[in-house]
Amino acid sequence: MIEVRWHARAGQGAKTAAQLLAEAMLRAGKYVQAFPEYGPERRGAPMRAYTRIDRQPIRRHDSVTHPDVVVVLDPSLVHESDVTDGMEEGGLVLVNATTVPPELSGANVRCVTAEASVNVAMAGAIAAALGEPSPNDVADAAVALLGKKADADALRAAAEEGFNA
Amino acid sequence: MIEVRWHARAGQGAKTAAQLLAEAMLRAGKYVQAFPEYGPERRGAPMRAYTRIDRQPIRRHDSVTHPDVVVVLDPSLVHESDVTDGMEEGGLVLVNATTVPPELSGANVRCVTAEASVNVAMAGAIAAALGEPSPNDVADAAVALLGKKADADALRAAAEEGFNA
Amino acid sequence: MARLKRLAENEHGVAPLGSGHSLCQGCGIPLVVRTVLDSIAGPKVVVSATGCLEVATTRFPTTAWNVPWLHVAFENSAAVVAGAESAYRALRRRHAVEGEEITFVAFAGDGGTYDIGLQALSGALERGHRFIFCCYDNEAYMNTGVQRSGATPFGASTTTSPSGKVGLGKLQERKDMTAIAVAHHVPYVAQAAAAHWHDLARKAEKAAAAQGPAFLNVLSDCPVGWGHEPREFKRILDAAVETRFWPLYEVDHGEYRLTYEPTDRLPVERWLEGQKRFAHLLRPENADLVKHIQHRIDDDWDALVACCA
Amino acid sequence: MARLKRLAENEHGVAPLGSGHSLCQGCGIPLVVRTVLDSIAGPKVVVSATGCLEVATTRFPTTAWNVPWLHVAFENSAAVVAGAESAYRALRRRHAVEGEEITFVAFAGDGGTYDIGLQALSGALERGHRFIFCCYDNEAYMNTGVQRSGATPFGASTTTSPSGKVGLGKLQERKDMTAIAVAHHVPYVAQAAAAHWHDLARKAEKAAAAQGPAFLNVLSDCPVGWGHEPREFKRILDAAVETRFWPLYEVDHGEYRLTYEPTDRLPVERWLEGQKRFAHLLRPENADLVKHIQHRIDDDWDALVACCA
Amino acid sequence: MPELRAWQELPLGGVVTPDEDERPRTGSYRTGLRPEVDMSKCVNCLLCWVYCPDNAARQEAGHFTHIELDFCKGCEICAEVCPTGAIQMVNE
Amino acid sequence: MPELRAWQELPLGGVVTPDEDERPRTGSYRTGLRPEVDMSKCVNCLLCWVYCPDNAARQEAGHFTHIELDFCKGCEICAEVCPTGAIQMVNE
Amino acid sequence: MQLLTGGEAVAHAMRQIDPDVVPVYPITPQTPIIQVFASLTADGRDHTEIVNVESEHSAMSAAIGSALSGARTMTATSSQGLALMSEVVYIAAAMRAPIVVALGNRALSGPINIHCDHSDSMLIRDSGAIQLFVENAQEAYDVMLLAVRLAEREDVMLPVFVCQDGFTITHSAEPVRLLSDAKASRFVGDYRIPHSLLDVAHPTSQGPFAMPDYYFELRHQQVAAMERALEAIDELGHELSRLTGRLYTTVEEYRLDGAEHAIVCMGSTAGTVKDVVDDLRDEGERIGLLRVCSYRPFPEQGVRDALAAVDAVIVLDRADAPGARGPLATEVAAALYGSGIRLRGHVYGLGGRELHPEDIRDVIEGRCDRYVGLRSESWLV
Amino acid sequence: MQLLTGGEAVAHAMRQIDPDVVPVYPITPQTPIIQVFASLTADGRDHTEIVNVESEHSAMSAAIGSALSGARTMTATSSQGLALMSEVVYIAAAMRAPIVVALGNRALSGPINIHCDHSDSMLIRDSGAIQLFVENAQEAYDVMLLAVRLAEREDVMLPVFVCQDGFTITHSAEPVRLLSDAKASRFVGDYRIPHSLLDVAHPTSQGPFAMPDYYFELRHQQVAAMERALEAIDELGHELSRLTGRLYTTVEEYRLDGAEHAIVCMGSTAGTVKDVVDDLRDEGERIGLLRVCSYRPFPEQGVRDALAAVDAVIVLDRADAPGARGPLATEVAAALYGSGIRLRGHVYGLGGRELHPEDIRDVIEGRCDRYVGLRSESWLV
Ligand SMILES: Cc1ncc(C[n+]2csc(CCOP(=O)(O)OP(=O)(O)O)c2C)c(N)n1
Ligand SMILES: Cc1ncc(C[n+]2csc(CCOP(=O)(O)OP(=O)(O)O)c2C)c(N)n1
Ligand code: SF4
Ligand code: SF4
Ligand code: SF4
Ligand code: SF4
Ligand code: SF4
Ligand code: SF4
Ligand SMILES: [Mg+2]
Ligand SMILES: [Mg+2]
Repeated sequence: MIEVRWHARAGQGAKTAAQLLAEAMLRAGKYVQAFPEYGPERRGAPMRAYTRIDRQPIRRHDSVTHPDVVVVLDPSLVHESDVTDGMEEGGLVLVNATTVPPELSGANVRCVTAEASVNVAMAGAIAAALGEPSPNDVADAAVALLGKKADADALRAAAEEGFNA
Repeated sequence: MIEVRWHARAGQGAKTAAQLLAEAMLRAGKYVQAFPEYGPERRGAPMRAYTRIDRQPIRRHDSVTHPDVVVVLDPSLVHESDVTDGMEEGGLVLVNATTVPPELSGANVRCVTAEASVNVAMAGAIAAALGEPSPNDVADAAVALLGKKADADALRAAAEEGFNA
Repeated sequence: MARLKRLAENEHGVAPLGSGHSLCQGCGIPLVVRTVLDSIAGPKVVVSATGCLEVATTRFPTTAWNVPWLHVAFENSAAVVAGAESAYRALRRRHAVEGEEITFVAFAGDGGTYDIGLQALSGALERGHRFIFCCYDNEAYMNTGVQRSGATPFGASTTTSPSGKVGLGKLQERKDMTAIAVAHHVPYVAQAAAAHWHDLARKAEKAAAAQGPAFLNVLSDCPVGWGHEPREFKRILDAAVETRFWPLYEVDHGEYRLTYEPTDRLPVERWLEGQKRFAHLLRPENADLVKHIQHRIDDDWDALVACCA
Repeated sequence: MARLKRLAENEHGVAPLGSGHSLCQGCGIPLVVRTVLDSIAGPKVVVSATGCLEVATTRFPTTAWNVPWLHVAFENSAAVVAGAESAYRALRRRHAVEGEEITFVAFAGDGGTYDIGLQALSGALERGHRFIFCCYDNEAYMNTGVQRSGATPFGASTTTSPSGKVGLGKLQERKDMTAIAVAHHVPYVAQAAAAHWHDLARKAEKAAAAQGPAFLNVLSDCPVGWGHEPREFKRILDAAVETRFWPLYEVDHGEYRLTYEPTDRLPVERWLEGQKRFAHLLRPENADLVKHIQHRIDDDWDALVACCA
Repeated sequence: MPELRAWQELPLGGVVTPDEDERPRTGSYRTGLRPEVDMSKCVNCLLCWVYCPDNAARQEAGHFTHIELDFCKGCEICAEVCPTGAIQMVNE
Repeated sequence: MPELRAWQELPLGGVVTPDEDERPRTGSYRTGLRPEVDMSKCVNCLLCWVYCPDNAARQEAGHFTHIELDFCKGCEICAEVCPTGAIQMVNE
Repeated sequence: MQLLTGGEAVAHAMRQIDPDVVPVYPITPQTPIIQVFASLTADGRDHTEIVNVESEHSAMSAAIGSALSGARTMTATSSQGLALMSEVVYIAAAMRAPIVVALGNRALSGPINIHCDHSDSMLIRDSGAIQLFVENAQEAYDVMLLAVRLAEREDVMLPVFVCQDGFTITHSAEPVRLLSDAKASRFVGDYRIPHSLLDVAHPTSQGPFAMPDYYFELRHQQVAAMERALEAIDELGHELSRLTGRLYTTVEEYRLDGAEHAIVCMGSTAGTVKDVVDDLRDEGERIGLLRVCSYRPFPEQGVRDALAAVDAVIVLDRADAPGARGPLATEVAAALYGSGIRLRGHVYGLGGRELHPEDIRDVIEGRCDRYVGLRSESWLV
Repeated sequence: MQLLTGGEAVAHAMRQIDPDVVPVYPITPQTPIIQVFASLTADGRDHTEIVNVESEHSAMSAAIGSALSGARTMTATSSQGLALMSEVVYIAAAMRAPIVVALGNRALSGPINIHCDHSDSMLIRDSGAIQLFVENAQEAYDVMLLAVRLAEREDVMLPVFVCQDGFTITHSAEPVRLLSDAKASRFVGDYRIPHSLLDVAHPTSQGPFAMPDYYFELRHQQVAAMERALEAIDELGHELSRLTGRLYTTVEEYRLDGAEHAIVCMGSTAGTVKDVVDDLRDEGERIGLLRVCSYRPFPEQGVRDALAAVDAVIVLDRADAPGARGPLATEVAAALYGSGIRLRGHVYGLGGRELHPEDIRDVIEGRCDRYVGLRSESWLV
């Protein structure tokens, strides 16, 4: 099972990103689970979301405490909270920035940066980092999930962007 | 234990009469219990009330099913319901009328009549029939219970009336 | 008496609320129920809130009702009727029910309207369900033994606002439920009195014709709670209207109209006298209270007349 | 700015609602809270209904409040404040509490006022407790994600009255809560808007001085639920007032008074535009809906002006 | 007093259907007085019918027929409202 | 993130008392822009103070003092209402 | 001794306690309590602010606002009233508002019925409120005084419901001995709470939002308070008995000495059972009664100890849970789990159905199924 | 398969069922259900009258009026909403209104909290309403369809609550397989009730007043209906499984074959427990899980049979009763009374407190007291 934890600010679309990755993985034939952490906090407040991916059906219903992958959608969060909390050595941390924040350079985790404008791109980026699912699955997932709100080509482009970020 | 069942119409003061008798017996050093039967019925509807009298504290909290004494405040009720229901042979039935209604003449119970204008008098009448409590206790009870609503002398007079009815 | 014949006709041989209920001798409620329901020509479905009308008309396994009747609880009659009306609309749309248009009528006492039932009523008025909500206002919680309600008038003695060594009866003014209903800007709102069946019948007809919620606030006497002989009831309700304590008026799509104009301004004492609940007010030492009540009545009347102008 | 200085003074160095709450960026509610509470010179006790203001200001073990504050549930803030005020009167009578007179203020959203909180409010108004009930009216259930309420205006799209292929947003008119409060004949009722703090402050002062219940209905914007950038909020609330969608007025002991008269009749489009919830109304095919809204506004305005005359 | 039925015999949810025979005979509520009608004086105004709280003053096709004493509670209202004095309260 | 306390250590009924240090530092909600004040332009109208949803625009004795960035969410309202343009939104 | 109904007795207790605020809404069979109390107030016999609210939800809500503002607060209700206020009863307990409630137990709708059973009490059995059942009018009076002390003990601080059977107690006139006003008010003492909302010099925020990080711990305060209440009830019972000569404790053991069979029940039925027990004892049967007086907190250990020596227990539930067993029987089963004692549960008296001594004998002698007094069998055991 | 949250899955079930009337009031975490359903309606995807009432008390009241008028009626709520409507839930059951309710389980105030526990379900456990708990989004969908058939069976005719854990299920996106609209609506069929209020040709009086002479009997109808529901659930579960390939029954036995220890729990926690059971089985432990799916009616016999062979049972309650033991543990104790099986009850997850596999291991290995995950011991066992 791959467990992903998303760090973001309410309003940045971490919930959607977590679902997007799940949707894409589902298309890639995996079993998935995606859920955010809820509170009374409003737009701008720190929040988390989770994605689980596995070869067998996922039955557990607790939050992710030992993530294999951590995605930080807002780099400023690394000052406020230990985003690598509970990670194994060598875990993958994906930061939405151009350079690795100093707070993370120390930690013995694999830290990758990818500047992504939108959550779709971020999902693409992590798919790229994980080696699956395919750009196409991510794009299809994006259209399926957000097709109502945004134009399809734009979404596909964003997914692309993520892979090349 | 003496168990009394009162038959009357809502509004005729059977509840008060039952309490009055209890109050008087309490003054005569007895343990007592008095309670009416409640329903959605309104003024004029048939209703029942009960009085229990004993030498020891009364603990049971069910209605009276085998009365030693039955008091019928409204003679018309004998047409509608079997007022002697559950009575032992020779039980005492006190009817607020001048003559014993035909329905009762057959029944093998002791049937006494006493025409009483008000419930106070009726309590007096039954006290007279039972041989206790004293006219004074009944009068005092009436004043204690109804003193707020009616004039004391009138009440004492009514109690008297009952004894002599 | 043409209208009475029409009411009789609308019964098609069966009284909506028949005999055999256990309401008190001389209770004012059945007159309200008959006048309102008999003013409606077509089929009707009735919802009742808990209260005297409900507990005394359907003691299982018997019923005094001859029209479809539903009771769920005390505070929710407007929500229940809204549910039934919504079901009717949905089923009609699917042609699952056919036939003559059904009129939905909810009856509740003042407690089930002014107080604990107000919220459900307000919501149903806002949503615009098509139904008539008829409050039989006997100015207290009668079913439970005459406790004060929002509709109990200033000074009235009830078991929870008793007059006593220091108590002077209810110390607050009565809630102006008719005005509150008017503030909901529904198609039709009217204030009426039980003894004035002719006026009430006209209003019920209009209410039934309204394309949306209609509210009827009907003063209905309670010999037991008000403390008078049943036969007195007409005199007393007339006094309520003639003293202007209870003006008869309607607000039809926002238009105010007095439906009856008392000829001469009778003093409020005519209304207070002969009712035990007001007896203490008529004692000399409470003259100022009566004055206060009279002032309030005069001011309200003038305000109402202004709206009608 | 003399009044602003006074407001600042009344804080005695501590804001009643301080920093550190989690209300959204640019939320309109704190402005209402500050203006109302800072208009009261003496000590105050605050009750809140469940809603954005409540969930976002006191996450255990922290609080953003610097004045005594109590929350019990969603629908009962008026009952809770009535209980506190009754306790205060009882304890004063026994000299168990002394000192400067406390002012009791309840804050609730439109849901906690127009809908689920209406009954408790109506009861408290009828009983005549001395308190201020302030509704911050953002025209929907925002805390739970923008569902329609009785205060949601006709045509507004919410998550439970969504615009869609066939949906046109809310199909009912908004409940006229201010009129409903007026119908309770309480000493003071006023309608105000958050951005018009000067007007609101005056009204809050009057409310605090009233010898009985006072009701303030304050239009308070919600950038998230209305769909606009926070910085737009002044323009939008101004439009609400200038288009006469939301007249600023008061009813002081029954006397109506417009507290602000818009200079020129701006068309309602000025109010609708720039808010996502109304976007569908501005599509050409819905022009008649906008016309309907304009008519309704004009009629209501004329009726209000008539009352003020 | 009809036989009390067992739970299996009761209608679903306690639904009741109107039944003339089952109606409690509330005429027994009367406390001394009952109305008596002099039909010769009756002008068919139906006032007694509309005012009667107990649906005891009956009409058929718009014509007053009689007073159903089984249900009349003796409130005196009909006698009060009858314009011609056709209804008088008499001792039972 | 302060240490989470055990149930025995909590106040009766969960009563909370205001505590400046415990207030969540909601300034982190800002998403790119923050207000900057040119005090020389400030005329002490207090408009920013009264309008600020987060009590971040502070005053003392009726005089505007500063903006508390620890709590400013960057909503731009103060900049919008400042009559003299003393407040400008700048990139973080 | 005076002849008083349970309702009147409670009203007199309230007059002696003289609460600051009583927000209340009428409902049968609680009405006599508030009417008698109101008439005493109208005659200037106490200083209470009676708040005639517009619903029970508001009655309990106003009571919370009042109690947390430092005023001694009481209310009374029944059945639908309790159901309507149930949401806020939980909150009163969580906010530790020491409100005393006189409850006239009445069956819950539907169908609507005004008579006694315990379904209303059962509805709030998880609320965190204390529930003390009484057997008669005298005990209703005594326990009202005890309840005030219990609710306000700073190691308890919970709402306390004094539960008396509707009509059977509220409307039955029985001989009652009242304490002198002076003694009664000395016993209850003054009202004190740690943080009054009205303390403007020390502002507090009451009723905050709790996330998963704190909810469990905040709720658990009530669990601990309930544990302490268990001892507190017996302590206060003994203290009060020194004034009244009558003892109220979490459980009452009646003739359990050497008993093989025991009946377990609550409320006024216990009185009828006592008569039956006496008769059977006279007939040589070794039977006794365990009356559960404190239903919340449930005296698990007390029940276990009292019944340790019996072979078989019969629990009489005056409430039902369609699709499950009677609540009291279920809890007694949990308490006696693993004891080896035989256990039988019966449901009786719903909606005011009478329970006569003969019926109790039938139950004991195994002549009826799970539902006592039901017309025709339920086929359930 | 689609990626759907439990809330979305239920909304799709409602679209397929296409009820006539849905009176509803918003509350977290139920909101996604009604919002998604509303948006489908706004797009003209169904014919339902959505009635946006002003409170939950009115939601259930309107639902009763609607259901008894012959319209298929559904609603949805959570926590405080259920508490506020509790009074009328009892009445809906007594009036035999077959209303289906989607419940997003959430902790009851106070303190106020939006996350999951089962205290709201427990509040109505005596109401006469059926309560079916689900484990995940897929089952939430399946059981909604089953619930409609169950509620409307003329030998049942009771409200049915489909209980899904707030957030953990309502807001978690999981792969869900939906039936085709045609199959789904064929399965649920048409709505029929014996006496429609709107049948003006055959007028009925519904909701009469019942005195002690009939209340007990009228209430007992529900007890009998609950008994029948127990079989009906399994029947319908099998019928539905023929369409879905997934089986829902009153209890689910997971690896109880040859088990010495068994865990008993409800809802989404069962999934986490299954993972732990598998791990422990791999480690050689003989442990299994019994999931109580139908909480009302409570499958007493099913529980007894399923656990007959184990030595020890651990019950996990996601609700608490201050002053008593967890409701589920108490009922399991009553079910297993006299069986000789060792029994332990634990309370966990109140107000959304997490329960991780490690915690479950701690419980099994006896490393925690009655309250799992509580910060610092409660000293209660
Ligand atoms: C929630 C709830 N609270 C209280 C009651 C008790 N109750 C039943 S009827 C009634 C009074 C009804 O008064 P009103 O609505 O004026 O009708 P009336 O009795 O005057 O006919 C009360 C208090 C109840 N049934 N339900
Ligand atoms: C009895 C009950 N029903 C529903 C809810 C859920 N709820 C909490 S706040 C809220 C909406 C509040 O809306 P409003 O009063 O307008 O305040 P706002 O959120 O807009 O600030 C709702 C529906 C609740 N807490 N209690
Ligand atoms: S109490 Fe009054 S309202 Fe109720 S039935 Fe009797 S007369 Fe009618
Ligand atoms: S949702 Fe709206 S009202 Fe609520 S906090 Fe955010 S901006 Fe304010
Ligand atoms: S006396 Fe009363 S009840 Fe009898 S017929 Fe006349 S009006 Fe009807
Ligand atoms: S009121 Fe008199 S005249 Fe009129 S119908 Fe009746 S009996 Fe005849
Ligand atoms: S708004 Fe501008 S001018 Fe006014 S106080 Fe603030 S900074 Fe100074
Ligand atoms: S940007 Fe907003 S939050 Fe920050 S100081 Fe200005 S008004 Fe306050
Ligand atoms: Mg009334
Ligand atoms: Mg709002």
